[in-house]
Amino acid sequence: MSSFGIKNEKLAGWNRPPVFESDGEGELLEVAMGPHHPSTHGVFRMDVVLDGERVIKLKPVFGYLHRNHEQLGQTQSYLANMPYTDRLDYFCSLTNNWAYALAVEKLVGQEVPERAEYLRVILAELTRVQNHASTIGFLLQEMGASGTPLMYAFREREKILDLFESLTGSRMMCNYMRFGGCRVDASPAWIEATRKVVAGLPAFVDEFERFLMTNEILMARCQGIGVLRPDLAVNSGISGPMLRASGVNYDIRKVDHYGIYDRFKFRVPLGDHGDIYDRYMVRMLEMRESISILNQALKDLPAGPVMDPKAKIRNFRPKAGESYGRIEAPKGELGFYLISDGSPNPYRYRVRPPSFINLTVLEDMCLGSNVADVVLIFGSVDIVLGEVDR
Amino acid sequence: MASSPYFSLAVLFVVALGFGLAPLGLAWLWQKVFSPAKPNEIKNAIYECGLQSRGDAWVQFRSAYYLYAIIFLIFDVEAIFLLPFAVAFTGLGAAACVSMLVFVLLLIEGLAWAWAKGVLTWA
Amino acid sequence: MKSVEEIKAAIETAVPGAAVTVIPNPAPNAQHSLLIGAQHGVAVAEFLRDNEELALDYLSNVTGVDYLDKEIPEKVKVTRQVSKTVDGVEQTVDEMVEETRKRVEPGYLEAVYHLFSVAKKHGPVIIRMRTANRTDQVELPSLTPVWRGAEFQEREIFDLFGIVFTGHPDLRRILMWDEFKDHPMRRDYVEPDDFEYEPTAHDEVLKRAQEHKAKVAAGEAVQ
Amino acid sequence: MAVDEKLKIELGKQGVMVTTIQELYNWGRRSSIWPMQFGLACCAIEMIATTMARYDLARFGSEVFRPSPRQADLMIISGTVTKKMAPQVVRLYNQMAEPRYVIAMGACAISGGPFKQGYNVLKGIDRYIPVDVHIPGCPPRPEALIQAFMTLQKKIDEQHLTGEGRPRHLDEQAPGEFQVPEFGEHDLDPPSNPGTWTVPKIIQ
Repeated sequence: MSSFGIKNEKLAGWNRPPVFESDGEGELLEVAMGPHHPSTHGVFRMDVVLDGERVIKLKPVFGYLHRNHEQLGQTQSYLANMPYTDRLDYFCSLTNNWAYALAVEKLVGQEVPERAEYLRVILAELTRVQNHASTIGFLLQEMGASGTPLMYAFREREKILDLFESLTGSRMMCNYMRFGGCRVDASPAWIEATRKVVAGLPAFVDEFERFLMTNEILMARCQGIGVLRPDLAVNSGISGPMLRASGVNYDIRKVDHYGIYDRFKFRVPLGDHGDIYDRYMVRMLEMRESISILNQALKDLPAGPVMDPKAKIRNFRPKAGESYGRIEAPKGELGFYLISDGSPNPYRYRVRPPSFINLTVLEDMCLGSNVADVVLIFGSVDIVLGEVDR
Repeated sequence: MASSPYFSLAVLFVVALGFGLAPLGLAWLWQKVFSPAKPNEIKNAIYECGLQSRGDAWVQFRSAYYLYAIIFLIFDVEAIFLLPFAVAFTGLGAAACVSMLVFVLLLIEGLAWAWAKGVLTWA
Repeated sequence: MKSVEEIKAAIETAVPGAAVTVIPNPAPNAQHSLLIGAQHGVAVAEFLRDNEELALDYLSNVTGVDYLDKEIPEKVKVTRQVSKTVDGVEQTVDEMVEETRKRVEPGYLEAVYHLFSVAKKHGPVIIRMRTANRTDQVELPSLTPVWRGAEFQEREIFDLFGIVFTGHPDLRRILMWDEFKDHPMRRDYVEPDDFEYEPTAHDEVLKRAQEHKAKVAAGEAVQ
Repeated sequence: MAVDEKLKIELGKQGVMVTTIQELYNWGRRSSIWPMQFGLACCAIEMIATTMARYDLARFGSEVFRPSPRQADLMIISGTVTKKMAPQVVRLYNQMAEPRYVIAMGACAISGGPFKQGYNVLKGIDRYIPVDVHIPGCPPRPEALIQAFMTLQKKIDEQHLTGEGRPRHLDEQAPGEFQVPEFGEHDLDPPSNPGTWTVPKIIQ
């Protein structure tokens, strides 16, 4: 069952990759960087055709972690799906919750109290910091710095996970947001602990940057490799740090004006080459922006209810209709498309996975580069298999 | 016999060898006596990321890799000979120097040819 | 951003003969959608992408939806020979009788596209395309040549729902293994029978567990 | 012929170490179990967090995560085993060197977990390969994974070299090969390995 059979060779125009012609000197080696591979962030498979070290053709194969998230979503009630959204992108469970809650709130026109909006922004930005730190840690791990940068990143991540655990009860699977607010209020002690952690984050980002930014191995291995043109990125539906690294100014927090992001002053970092080094830098700068948002949000966090009293929890039956809600998740545009027919279960429950769609251009970036660079390019795309295969 | 100057060296050598081989021998004996060998077809199959491996790995590589190996020879072998040459340089006579230089320059000439041919600039 | 009706008018002027109808969305977020006829799908898509006013160059989401066949009871006036004794004489006379007849409305598979504009930064324009029915005519034009973002998502819809996208450069199964038969996300997909233990089983899971127990008792299934 | 404890302690006081080959053999094997780098889903992130500085799996001699099955002694199945991934998991288990152990980490690996009703999810990996330690949780905390390591070490400690309590790799009759399932039309071809999986009896 060779998976290279492209039946329809008539590829459409410029937006399909030119198949890289090898100069026919040596034989091609067909190998699978398969489901069990140290560099594939889980069970992702790339069928690679190599001419010596150079990649001639690369076909991603999905489905090894297809856990039927959407089918299960359609057999359960709206509220029962909330803990399942934690397991979509298992690095950022709170942004998944927020995206799902936003979609359902759009479906029924539900209001969210002030304090809940602030808590959502604080938790989402904390999630973004720990996700970007882990991504850079894994990227360096694949570059050969085995363990050390990852240790620094996970040290910060543990502090943030402690905050999540003390607030929501679980480190990774928070299941914290409800339609119309949040499940439990944040105690003053928790706010104080958050301030202390956020106060320590700039020192961590400085330390991380001092080690990595001018490291010549990193610059040699990352600059100019895996370049993604902005027009191809937009046409392929790429979103998140990968899109902004190619120079396209598109951040859903600024475009959709969802939540209360308009009240905070933050900039959107853009890259101009679209290579791995730009993606790394965009993530670093986004961490700094998140820290500034956190400081602003923690400064004027209002008192008040965390859950809209009129919100219906028991026997939640939205009227017929559909809604598409999306947010700027750390990996890109995470959207939920719900079609309801008045029953307690959604008729159609669809997740718009940023990691899955960002892999559309993996072959374009990897053609012609060495195998070792394929590992890096794949790491810089930053995918999580729970979201890719759903 | 015990008085020859190298005897202690021989004893040390034997002890070192024994120290290395004894555990291996014990492990081999242990494996023979206690744990039965259970080879089977799946266990001996080629490991390719959990899949059944397709195709063959004995492909004919590009010629650039063979040149790459030969040039490595220049740097590697020459470096080994340069070391003692540099150390003993002062005590050597003219003839020894000339013969050593012949060896070194011959290899440098090989490197110059490869450089001129552009083999070093990777595709 | 233009309203759905304006976009509909713009499409009809730009692509003559394109069947465009507005599907209202009763939910308060008012994300109405446009149902596009399958023949002119690619032409409409290219218009939406290249038009300066709309500039919908970013395809965010492609979703497959499965609508089952629906039986619609209908009151039908039927003339029927009814034997009736008219003033003592036995004769058959046709008479208007009202009866409800089940009219089966064919279900369809639907592909929903959410389009955004990165250039103009404006919100979702939703277009939908429907297949004729769920069994044999399941072709839809693929929009991958217009937006490459649709490539994997259309392959996923082909894999899980069975819509065949014509013009897709690489239409293969993406999530299930290649030897898998039929399409698991369809409403009428029945999973293979398997040992089922659910401590607090309810509705379908309970039904499936009891069926399995009956099968084991009847000796068909081995577990 | 167990060594009687009192004599052992007395000799220990005099600085004389007394042990049996079995204790030495088990101590050697349990103190450096090298797990295979085999992350499937969310539990893999908790496994990585366990190896990081805070929870530090290195205290149990297991911080070396070997990517290839040839050099690994332990396979931690951390995450949901889907039906598309099951043949690869069983083939990897077969390709591991013989004294090999399996930790089924998380509810998904034990019984399919929250995704049990999915059409592509295997209801527990013990249908195809023998599992030594089960860790409940979704995902189990890093401490639970460390407790699983201690359980596994205790289990290795109690193994005898000959006779009844022998581990699988010292026992001729114990099967060395576990059948790799094929891809069927809707399900894997043998839905479960007859040798290793029996229907659990539910005691009401």
